Formats: sequence, structure tokens, C-alpha cells
Amino acid sequence: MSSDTITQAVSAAAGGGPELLLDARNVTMQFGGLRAVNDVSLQVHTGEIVGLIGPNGAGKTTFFNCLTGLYKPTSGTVFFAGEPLPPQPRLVVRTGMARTFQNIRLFHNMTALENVMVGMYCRTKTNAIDAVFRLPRHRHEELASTERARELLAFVGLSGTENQLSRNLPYGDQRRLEIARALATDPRLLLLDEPTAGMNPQETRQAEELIFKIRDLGLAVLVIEHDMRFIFNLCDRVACLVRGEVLVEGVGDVVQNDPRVIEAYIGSPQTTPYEQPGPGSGKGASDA
Amino acid sequence: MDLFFQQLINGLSLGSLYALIAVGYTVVYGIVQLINFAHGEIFMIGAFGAYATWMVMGQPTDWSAPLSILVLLPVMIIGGIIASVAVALLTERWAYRPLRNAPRLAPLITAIGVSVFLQEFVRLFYGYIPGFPDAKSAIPFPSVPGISGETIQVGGVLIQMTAVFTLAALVVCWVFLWYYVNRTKTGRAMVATSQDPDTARLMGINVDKVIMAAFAVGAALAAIAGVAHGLRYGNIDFKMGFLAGLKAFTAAVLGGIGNINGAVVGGLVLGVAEAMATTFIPGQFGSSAWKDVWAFVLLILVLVFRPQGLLGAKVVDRA
Amino acid sequence: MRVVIPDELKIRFRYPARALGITGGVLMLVSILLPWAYAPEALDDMTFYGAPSPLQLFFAVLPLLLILLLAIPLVGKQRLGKGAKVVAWNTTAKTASIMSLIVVAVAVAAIAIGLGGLVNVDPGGWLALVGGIMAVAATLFLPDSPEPTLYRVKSPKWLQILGIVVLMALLLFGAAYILGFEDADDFLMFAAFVVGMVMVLRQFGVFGWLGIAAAANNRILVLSAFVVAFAFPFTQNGSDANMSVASQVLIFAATALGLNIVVGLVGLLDLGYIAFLGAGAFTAAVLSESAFATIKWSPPFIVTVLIAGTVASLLGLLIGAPTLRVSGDYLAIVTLAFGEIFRITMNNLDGNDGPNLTNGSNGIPGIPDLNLFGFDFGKAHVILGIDIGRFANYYWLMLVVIALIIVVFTNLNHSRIGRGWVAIREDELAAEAMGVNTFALKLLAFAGGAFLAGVAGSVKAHYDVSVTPDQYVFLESAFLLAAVVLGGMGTVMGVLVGATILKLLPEKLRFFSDYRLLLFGLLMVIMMRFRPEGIVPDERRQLEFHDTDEELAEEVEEELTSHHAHLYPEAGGFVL
Amino acid sequence: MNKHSFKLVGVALVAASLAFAGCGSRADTASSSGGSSNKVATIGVISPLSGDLSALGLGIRNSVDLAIRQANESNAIPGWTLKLSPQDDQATPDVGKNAATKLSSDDTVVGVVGTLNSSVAQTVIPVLASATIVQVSPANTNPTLTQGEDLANPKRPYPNYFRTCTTDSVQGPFAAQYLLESGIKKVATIHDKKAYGQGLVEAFTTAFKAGGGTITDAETINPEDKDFSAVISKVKTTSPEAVYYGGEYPQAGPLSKQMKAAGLNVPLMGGDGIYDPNFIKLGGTDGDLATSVGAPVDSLDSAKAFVSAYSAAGFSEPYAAYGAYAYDAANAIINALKVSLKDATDAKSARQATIDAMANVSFDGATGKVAFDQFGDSTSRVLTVYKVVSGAWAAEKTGELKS
Repeated sequence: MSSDTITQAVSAAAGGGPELLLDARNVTMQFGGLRAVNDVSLQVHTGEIVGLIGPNGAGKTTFFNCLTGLYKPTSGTVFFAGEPLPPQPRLVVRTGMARTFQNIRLFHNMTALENVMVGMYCRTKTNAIDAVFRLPRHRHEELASTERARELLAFVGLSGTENQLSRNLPYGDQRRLEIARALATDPRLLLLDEPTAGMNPQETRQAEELIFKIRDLGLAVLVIEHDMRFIFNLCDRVACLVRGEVLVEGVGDVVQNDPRVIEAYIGSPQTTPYEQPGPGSGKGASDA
Repeated sequence: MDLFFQQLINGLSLGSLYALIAVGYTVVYGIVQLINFAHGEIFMIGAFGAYATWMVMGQPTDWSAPLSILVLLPVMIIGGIIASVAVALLTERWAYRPLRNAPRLAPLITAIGVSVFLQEFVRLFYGYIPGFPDAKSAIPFPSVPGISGETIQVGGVLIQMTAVFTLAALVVCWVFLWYYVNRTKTGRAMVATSQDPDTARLMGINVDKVIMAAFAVGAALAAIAGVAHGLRYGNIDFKMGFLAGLKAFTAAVLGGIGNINGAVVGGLVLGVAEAMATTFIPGQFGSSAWKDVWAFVLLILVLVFRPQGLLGAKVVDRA
Repeated sequence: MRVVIPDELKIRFRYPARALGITGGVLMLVSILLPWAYAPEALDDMTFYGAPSPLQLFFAVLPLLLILLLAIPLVGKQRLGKGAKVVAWNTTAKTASIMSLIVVAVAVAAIAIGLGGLVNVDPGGWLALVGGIMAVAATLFLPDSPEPTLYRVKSPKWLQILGIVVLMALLLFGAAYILGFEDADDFLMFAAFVVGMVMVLRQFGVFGWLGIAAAANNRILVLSAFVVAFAFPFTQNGSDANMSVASQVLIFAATALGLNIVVGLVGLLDLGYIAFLGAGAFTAAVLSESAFATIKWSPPFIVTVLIAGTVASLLGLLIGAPTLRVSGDYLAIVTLAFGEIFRITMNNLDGNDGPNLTNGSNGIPGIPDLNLFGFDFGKAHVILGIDIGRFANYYWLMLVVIALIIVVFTNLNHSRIGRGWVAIREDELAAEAMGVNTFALKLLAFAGGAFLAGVAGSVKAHYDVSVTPDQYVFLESAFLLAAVVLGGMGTVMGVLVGATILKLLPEKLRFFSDYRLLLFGLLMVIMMRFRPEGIVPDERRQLEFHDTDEELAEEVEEELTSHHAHLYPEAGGFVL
Repeated sequence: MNKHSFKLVGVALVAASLAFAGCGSRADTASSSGGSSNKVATIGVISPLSGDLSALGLGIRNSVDLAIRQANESNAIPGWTLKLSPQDDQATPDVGKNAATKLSSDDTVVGVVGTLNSSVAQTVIPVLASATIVQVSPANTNPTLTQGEDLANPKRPYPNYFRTCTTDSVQGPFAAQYLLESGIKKVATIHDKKAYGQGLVEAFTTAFKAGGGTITDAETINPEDKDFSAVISKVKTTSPEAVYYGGEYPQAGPLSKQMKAAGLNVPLMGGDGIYDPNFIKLGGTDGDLATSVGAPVDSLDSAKAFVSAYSAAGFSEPYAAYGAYAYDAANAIINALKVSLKDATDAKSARQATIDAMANVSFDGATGKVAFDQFGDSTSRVLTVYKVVSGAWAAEKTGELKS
């Protein structure tokens, strides 16, 4: 990844050229006494790859769930393409935001092709009557979706696996299949929750290429990841979440070299007031 | 006004019966997320077990009231508890445990099978025990001197001793449950398991044992309810668990399934609601023929407007 | 239970075992020429020398196959050529010997019980038993053969079609024959024989081959199945006794198919399904020309059917809308409660505790027979010289209804909606997160299933002549569920099989009717524990129930690949 | 058993069976069955032989069996042997219909006794009617079965259907008559909403009001109910002098018990559905009343004969509530067959004649005089009031309903 692209993207974002797609404002999510996400704001523009890093339990996935409608934030609002986000996951998908899961949640006993076709559900219109009587709409849509699903499988590099059950696919392929399924919903923003977890370096590189390919299609991508090298290679901008709060946000290099980030990850010298992140540890970490 | 209080008493005593059974649904659901459809039959088995104990004791009918209450009744209850706990543990072991990781549908269907099987088993084979009556139709339940048929007059309200017994049984069980869940090792293990079975297992809790304990506690309470039912209505039959189980489940949902207090409150509310519906809904729909319908309509309304139940669907954390 | 014989023993006794097996088979063959029973009352009179009874002749097929299976490999691998590998000779022989022994055992038991004691079993019976035991013992010593690969054999289209036609013909013959039995013992022995034949043929690989043939000639299969079903009344010589059972099986199967959409395809447990059948039946009854009907408006039956279905599906919406949002477990109990509400309400709408709509527990009797386009369903018609009675008329009507339901079932299943259902079953949260409108899809299944039950109910009302609330109790819902579970969740064939077994067995085996429910409860528990996917499993369902079985997963995948054309057909056709 | 004797028994077995095995060939099967040249006519029974109500259903089957055995012994119909064909209806209409179809396709069937439940009758009657087979029910009490839907203008729907039990419209008024005569003027009614109970209460109410009594409260319960406290509390506030219950003993017993426990100390009265020893076992108390059809068994010779013949026949089940009616029903058919089979060549052709002959049947049965009116209902109007006295039913008053 050349640094040109980054500057380009950043300057584009600053210049107001690309559309502001995702605009999360002061999102807070509280479970009983536990504040998992605290006053987090984040913006993603079209054509941008944004990374979200942070130690375990920092609230990244919770934040994802707030964005995709699985949780209703305790306070704060999320706007997508200028509109407030609808309250249900499936409506969020319709507005153009799709996700993958940290622990793969494919439909295990469906074939790869069927998995992708499920993703197309919200973009097709065949109703029960069409299906029962095999009306033209059903037939056209069925042919078109099969065709498109094959294309998507080819796009993520899974040609030839159409009829394999997703449970029988190798781990890396399952991750990709999840991405293909998400792409099938025709998103403008793709949210990837740890797309390289459990992958070997080669697979990670392939995943990287795939994400660039996706960005080149004009999609925005928001990635949660642990793998620092992967994320700083990939992302135009990175936000670091610690104990539910945004610690630092900015271009990769800046975040990477921020001592607080290093500290949050690696731990710190005795003098530091911060403790190892974990449930039940002291007061909020942010002093930004 | 007397009628109101009379129906309140009627409702409370009926409700305590529901509550005793409902606790079993709630405890088991809280831990294994299984609606133990056969729990109504466990209640029925408890009643038949108590009856069998009475038969074995030589069918005592002429004991004095104190002796009956202090000796006969406790022994019958213990007999009932042994029977129902044994059956509950057997079904858990042989029917439910092998399905613990199966899709949700499997244990539910199994539970229906178990329910039908237990009913039929009692119907067909109870009479084969030498000297026992045929269970194909209702069997008269023994009366316990001092409780059966006795009444207390409070103002214009007549309170039957059987109702007092049922309410008292509920209160005692409630206190016992509170102690069990909060003060014993198994009880606390139960709370832990209900919150996170995997972690509980890692912490060295024997989850199998905890689940068995949950089934056993529920069955014991159901057996007490079975005896109360027998005393109250004077007869028991193999089908008595079906409707009672359904109502008790309704009570559990009403209070918030998984919440022991909820089951108790839900049971009482449901019992009172049924009694009141018969008296205070005007016109044709106030006939007692509709009371079951109102009970189930209440269930559906709760699911629409407050799916977590009156007290909230908490795990078994506070008894 | 599995008897394991060490391999070295198997090799050492290879030839003696084969010889012993053949001897056992021959003994069984010979035995049918001897009397099996002392008195004619047991089975179909097996008291003669040299004159086997029909059941004995049927039985003889099994030992005959056994002998062939054991003898043919003796000609040597070279001579057999491809046949050596394609067929699992030894394993099939083992199955044939075990099945022969089971049939003999059933017969001997039937004779002993029917005539009062083992004394009544004559030498023929003992000889057959000895032969059977010899054959089983011998075949245990044969080395296991690899899985049959008969289905991989390429066969010409005419042969495939012929196979299907033969299968259908056998089905028709078997159905007519099995319904003809009056006595439980005859029925049981024949049933044991049929099961034995099915097991042997399956082991031989015939069903694998037929499966491929059926997939390749789908339309012919569907068509011939319906032709056979349609032809069934002609085998009855105008007798109503069996047509009455057959038409009830169809009504039951139609309702169970509707339930299978809800349970099998979406995975929702509906324990009050019978209420929707009842809603349809009551609607049709109230709108019928019965003198007891409380609404004096009787639209044509076509309109009534639609109204009945709509009423049922509205009730489905009423129950489904609040409960489908919460956990699926609640649905089971709420539907159960709804079943009770329905029954009690129908009981109460008698003018006494509510407006008079249903006459309370008296119900609505005297519902006239249907008359569609001048065809009076109540009258017997002579077609091709055979009396086609009232029950046969309804049988045909139900056949049409079932065809309709099967089309709805399969076409929905193989569409965007069906995929959504599978996704919901597999992982509801992920489905929702992928944009699947899970609530609407569940509601569609629930209300759609109710609609189909309502339609079936409207026919049932006329067929039954009277509609009363006590026909629609929880136990009936449980039976419907059992048909689905027994047959196979999510499959059409399975439900047809399950419904047939559950309706036919009690009808033919009345001596155990008191134990019917006990066995039924036990059956549900055992099925869930050992074969939750049912007799005729849906591949995907099978995988869900056996989540850790990787071998099965591979197998299913292979199947899916070979059937791919069949799962995603070119636009147009519908599949079974 | 040691090895040696085992072998011996084996050899003996083989030898014996070789010796006794039928030494014929398949061809001569036909002639092998019995030497009698009598023609066979079959009487079917459709009743619940399994399940909840099997006690009642088996009693019906046995009583019909008894009547047929007696007829065959006395050679009641010369040249004909009667056979019994019992069919289980499991108390469900569907199964009942299958049973009826099965019987009607058997050409030797000339009559059917059954059913127990009115709801089953509704699906059974049309099947038998289309085959013109006479059906006599010992237990159906729903008036519409014989008089059609409009009881004000009765019209008989099925000419083949008769019954030996009386309908609700006889028992209810008789009970009203008795209560009024005993000076009870205020009664509350409860019924279980089933055809039987509801009909009984309606007939009672009409007659009781006509006789000058007041109905203080009219309530209903569900047949599966166990808890009647709410209803009893309601009834109690109207302070009736008696409670008239329409329904059967499984509910009536507990109801009586709960009434007394709740302080409502008045007699409970019902129809023949509660006239059963189980009523008392389940909670019926002294002073409770029931009406039943016919004179008390020990006052009627024909009834005594039935009871002693039944116990002599060695059935394993008691004749239960409807045994006597079933016995009378079977004898009514047999009496009709005496006429219709006399000149008949085969059973099937005598079916219509049997129905026609039913109208003239008249004899003294186990429940009293058996004869049928133009609707097929029993003409017997003799009833008895029974009372629970020190834990057992005792006849209180026998009389005829004045209409």
C-alpha cells in the first residue's frame, strides 16, 4: 500500500468530495452497570477503509452491533447517508450496510451458493404467490440471483465451490464466503469483524487484496482487527478503542506511534496510571 | 363485598397450586432453556405417589386430626416427592440429557412424547399394582382428618382448610427455595450455571448435577402441589397434569420465566384473575366456561405487551 | 447390537459359511411345502402339505434371494465382471438372512399367540426357523462388502422409466394388498415381509439407482405417482371399507403437510395446528346447507374453501403476530394454549355462554355431501364397470388438495422464501443481519400453513358429515406432529409415509389400540433420540440433527452435487 | 428342566404335530368349516372398547354378546345363527365412521348396537342409513338424532335409527316434578355444556318453571374442570334449596363434595349420568339425588334375570351404566329379526325388513318395557328417583312421567 493512496483518501475526505456515509455521533451502550461503549463518534466516507482497533473487551464488537441495529444504543445517534439508522438489523441492511461476524456465522448446512443467495434476499422481490405459481418474476429473479451469486463467489475467489456445504469449506474460505454473502446485499458500507482471525500470513495477504478490491468497487469498509500490520497496511484511517472510548483516531502512522495505543496493547511501565484492560478495572482510560 | 373476598380466597388458593408447579418450569428453563412440557405429568405422578404411600400405610382413615396432620400428611408428601423426583430424574437422564446439544425442536418434541407416555403409563399400569384401584378413571384421594372438609369462617368468607394448606405449603416452599438458592452450594452453583453454563463448567461446577438438582427441586414442589390438589378436589386422575401444567406454564411466563419470584407472583395473579373473571365479567362471557380462555388470553397479552413478564425474566438469582 | 467376528475366522470359514447359508435358505424354501400351523385360524391357513399359502409364498421370495445372493458370487469375480463391484453381495445376503429370520419369527409368534402356545407350531415353522437361524449365523461369517455402487451405473432412459413404473405398480399392488388384511397377524407378517424386501433392495443398491432415475425423470415420477394414487380406488372392487381409511389417511396427510411447512421448513413448533383444521371445518359447516348451520348463507363450495382458508390464516396471524417476535419456545406453548382456546370457544358459542355459532358441543351435524359441477360426492358412480363410492369420491378430491399442497410446499421451499426459512432455522440472528425479514417469513409460514389446514378442514367437514369441537383436541395436534417427526421433517415423502403409518397401523392392529398412545409417546422420544430426521430424511435436516457427523456432511454434499440440476432447475418445472 | 427331558418334549412335540397336522390339501377348505347349515346374520357393536370410556363401551359389547348367546341357545330365529362383530370407535367420530363403513360392507350385518357418544352417532348414522342397516343406541341422549334440528316441529332424519335410552326431555321434567312435590321451589342449575347435560338442564328448567319453581342461578362448567369453587361461590349467594346438575359423575361427585366444603349444604340432583357408584366414591354425599330410567333392578324380574345371566356369563368387565340398555337394544333387534329373517334368503336382503319390523317390537326388557315411537325413541316413561343413603344409592320413588 503506497502512502499516496492514504493521503489521497484523507484529503478527499477533508475536501468533502466523497460522500459522508456513516456518521456515528456520541454512541453510548450500557448494559446494567457496565458501559461497554462510551460516547464514541466515528465517521466513514465512501471509498474509504477505516480500521477499528483495540484490546479485547474494548467494545469494538458492541459498537459494531450498535451500528448494525442488533443493539439499540443507550444514547447517541447513528446516521447513514444522512438519515438516522432504522432500528432493525434487516432494515439497516436495506439502507446499505452489511457485516460479517467475528466468529463466523454462515448457514452451515447450506451450500456456498445458497449462502450468497440468502444475502440477496433483501434485494429481491419474489413473493409467495410468485413462487407458488412459478410466475415470471420468480423465474427471472431466480436466474439473475444465481448468476450474480456465482459472480460474487468468483469475485472473492471461491469459484468452483458453489455446491459445497459451507461447513465443509476450509476456514479461510468460510471467511471469504461470509464477505461474499455480505456483498450480496449490495452494501455501500461493509463492516468486517476480524476478517483475518485464525488465518495464516498467506491467507491474510489474500484477504487484504480482497478488501482493496472491494474498496475499488466504490464501497466503504470498516474493519475491526487485532493484526496491527494488517490494519496499518490496509486502512486509510484507524481509530483505537479502549474500554469503550475512542483513544486516538487518525492516519495509520499517527495511531501506530501513539504511546497510549502501544500501552493499551502491550501494557505499560509501572509508572503509568493505566492498568491492563479488562472487566472491572478502574476508571475510564481516556484523557484525550 | 363478601363475594369479592370469597373469590379472592378461592383465587389465591388456586393460584398457590399454579405457583408450586410453575416454579418447576421456571427453574428448569432458567438453567437449560427447556420448556419441560412433561412437568405437568410430574405433578400428576406426585399425587399418585402420595396415594400409593397412603395405600402402603394400610389406608388409614380414622387417625386423629393432629396425628394425621403431623404424621400421615408428611409421610404422604414424602412418598409423593420420592415418586416425582425419581421420575423427573429418569426423564432428565434418559430423554433430555442426550439431546442437550441438539436443535431446540428435539427436546421440545421429546418432552411432548414423555408427557403422553407418562399419562398413558399411569393410566394403563397403575391398577396392576396389587390392591391398587384402576387409574383409567378418577381415583378418590384419601381425606386427611383435620384438613379435608374443614372450614374456617372469617366474616362472611368461608375458608377451607385445604386452601390454607395449599397457601401454607407455598409459603414454606418459597422460604425453603430462598434459602436453597442463596445459602447452599448447589443453589449458588445453580445461579452460576443459569447465567453462563460454559464458564460454570470451567469453574469446576458439575453442570450435570446442577441440572439434576433443578429437575429434582421442581419435581419436589410439583409433588407437594399434587398432594394439595388431591386434598382440595378429593380425587386425582391421570389427565390432571395437562391443564394444570399448561396453566402453571402460563403463570411462569406471566411472572417472567426464569424468575422464581415471578413464578410465585404469576401463579397467584393467574389464580385470582380466573376466579374474578367468573364473577366480574358481565354477560355470557363471564360464565365459568370461559375462565380458561381468559387465562390463556392473559398469557398472549403478556407476551405482546411485556414479554419479559411482570417481574422481568431474570435468571434464578434471587429467590 | 453388532456381532463382530474376527477377520481370520471369516477367511477360514468363507466357503463352509457360504454353504451353510445356502442350506439355510433351501431349508426355508422347503419349509413352505410343510404345514407351519396346527390349526387354520392362525395367519392364512398354513396347515397344508405341498400347498403353500399366499403369505408363505411371499415369504419364500426372501430365502430365494438369499440363495441367489450367496450362489452368484461363486461363479468368480472374472465372470461377474462389473457386477462384482457394483453390488454388495455379502452385506445384502446378510440383510436377506436377517429379514427372513424376522419374518419367520413373526409368523411363529403369531401362530403361537393366535392358537395358544408353541405346541401349535408345526414342523414347517420349526424348519423355517432353523433354516433362518442357520442362514443368519452363516452370513455373519461373510466379509463385509463395500457400499454398493449400483447407482453409478449408467442406464438408458427407458430402463429408468421402467424402473419407476415397476416401483409404482408395486406400490399400488402393495397398498391394495395390505389394506385387504382383516386380521392383525396376517397384516404384521406381510408388513414384516415388505420391510424385509425394502431393506434387501436398499442394501442391494436398488434405491440408490432409483433415486438417480427419479431425479432424472422427475416429471414422470410425479405423474406416475399421481396416476397410481388415482387408480387406487379401482383396486377396491367397489368396497368402501378401505376407501374410508384411505381417504382419512389423505386428509390427515394433507394437514400434516401443512404442518410440515411450519415445523419442517421453518422449525417452528406449532402444537395447536389442529385448531386451524377445526377453524376451516367449522367455517365450512356454518356456511353449508346443513339445517343446523347457524349462518343461513351458503356460497358455492369453491368460495367456502377460500373463506375457510382465510379464516384459518387470520387466526394464524392473530396468534402468530404477538408470539413470533419472542422466542420460539413460547410459540410451542402459546399455540398449545390457542388450541385449547379454540376448542373451548367452539364449545361455548352455543347461544348459552356466547352467541350461537357452533351449537356448542353438539356441533353441526347433517352437512350435506359436496356437489361440484354436478358431480354428487355422496353418490356411487360406476366407472369402468367398478363402483366408485362416496369415500372414493372424497379420496380423489383430497388427492387434488394434496397435490395443491405439495406444489405450494415444494415451490415455496425452492425459492427465495425457502432459502430464507432455512437461514432462519440455521441462525436466525445471522439471517436477520443479512437482511432477511425473519418475522414476516415466519408469519408467512405460520399463516400459510394455517390456510392450507383450513382448506383441508373445509373438505373434512363435508366428508365427516358433522363437525363437533371434540374432534379437534390437543391429542390430534400431537398426532399430526408425530406424523411429521416420524416421516421426516421437511420432506413431502416423509410426511406421506408418516401419516400413512400413523393412520393405518391403529386401523389394522386394533388389538393394541389401548396401548396406542403409550407407544406413540415412546415413539416420539425414541425418534428424537435415535433418528430425529425421520424415516425419509431431508438431507439438510439430517445434518442439523447430527451436527458433528463430518462423514455425513460429505455424503450429503456429494448427493447435492449430483442432484444439482434438480435443486436448481431451469426456470419452469417444479420438483418433488 | 434337564437336557434329557428337554429332548423328550421336543420329540413328542414334533411327533404330535406331525400326527395332528391337517392332512388335507388347500382345495377342500370350504367344506372343513363346521357341520351346521345355519345361515349367519351378524349384529355389530360400535362403542369405545379402548380409552377413557372403555368401561362403558365394554359393558355394552358384553351385554350384546349375552343377548346373542341367549338367542342362539334358544334358537330364537330358526335356521339362522347370530354372530357378534364388535368394533372400537375410541369415542371419536372418525374412528366410529370407519367402524360403520366396515360393518356396512359386511353383507351378513343386519343390525348395529351403538354408539355411546352422540357425537360419534352423528357420523355413524348416515353411513349405516345409506346401507339400510338398523341401528339401536343404548346411550345417545341428544334429541336431534331422532327428531331433527327443529324440536318444535320434529321430523325424523334417519329411519334406521332407534334408541332404548330415554332422551333428556323425559328425565329433566321427572326430576322437576319430584323436587316440586318434595317442596323445593328454589333451584340453581349447572351443566357441563355437553349435549346430554345441557339438554337435561333445559328440559328441567322448562318443567320446573312451569310447575311454579324459580331458577335462582344458571351456571355452566367445562367438562375438564376440577375447580368449581368460583361457580359454587356464585351459586351460594343466591341461596338455592337444591342444585340440579346436568352432566356425568366424574364432575358431579367432586362438585357435590366441593359444594358441601364451601358451605352450600343442599342436595345435588342429576340424571342417569350420575347414577353410578363412582359418583359416591368421588364425593357424592348423603341426600344427593339422581333420576334413572325404568324401575329399580331389584323390583323388575326381567332386570334381575339380566343381572344374574350377566354374572353367570363370566365377563371380565362389569355391565356398567349402559349394559342393560344395550342388552335391550340387542334384543329389540333380535325380535325384529324374528320377523324379517323368517323368509329371507340372505341377511343383506332382510335389512329393510328389519327396520320396518322395529316399529312393532314390544317386550319386557332389563330396563322395563321396550318399544319405539314414530321417531325411534323409546316409549318407556317409567323412571325412578334414587337417593344416596349412608353411602349407597337407594330407590326413593318410582313413577311415570305425566305429560
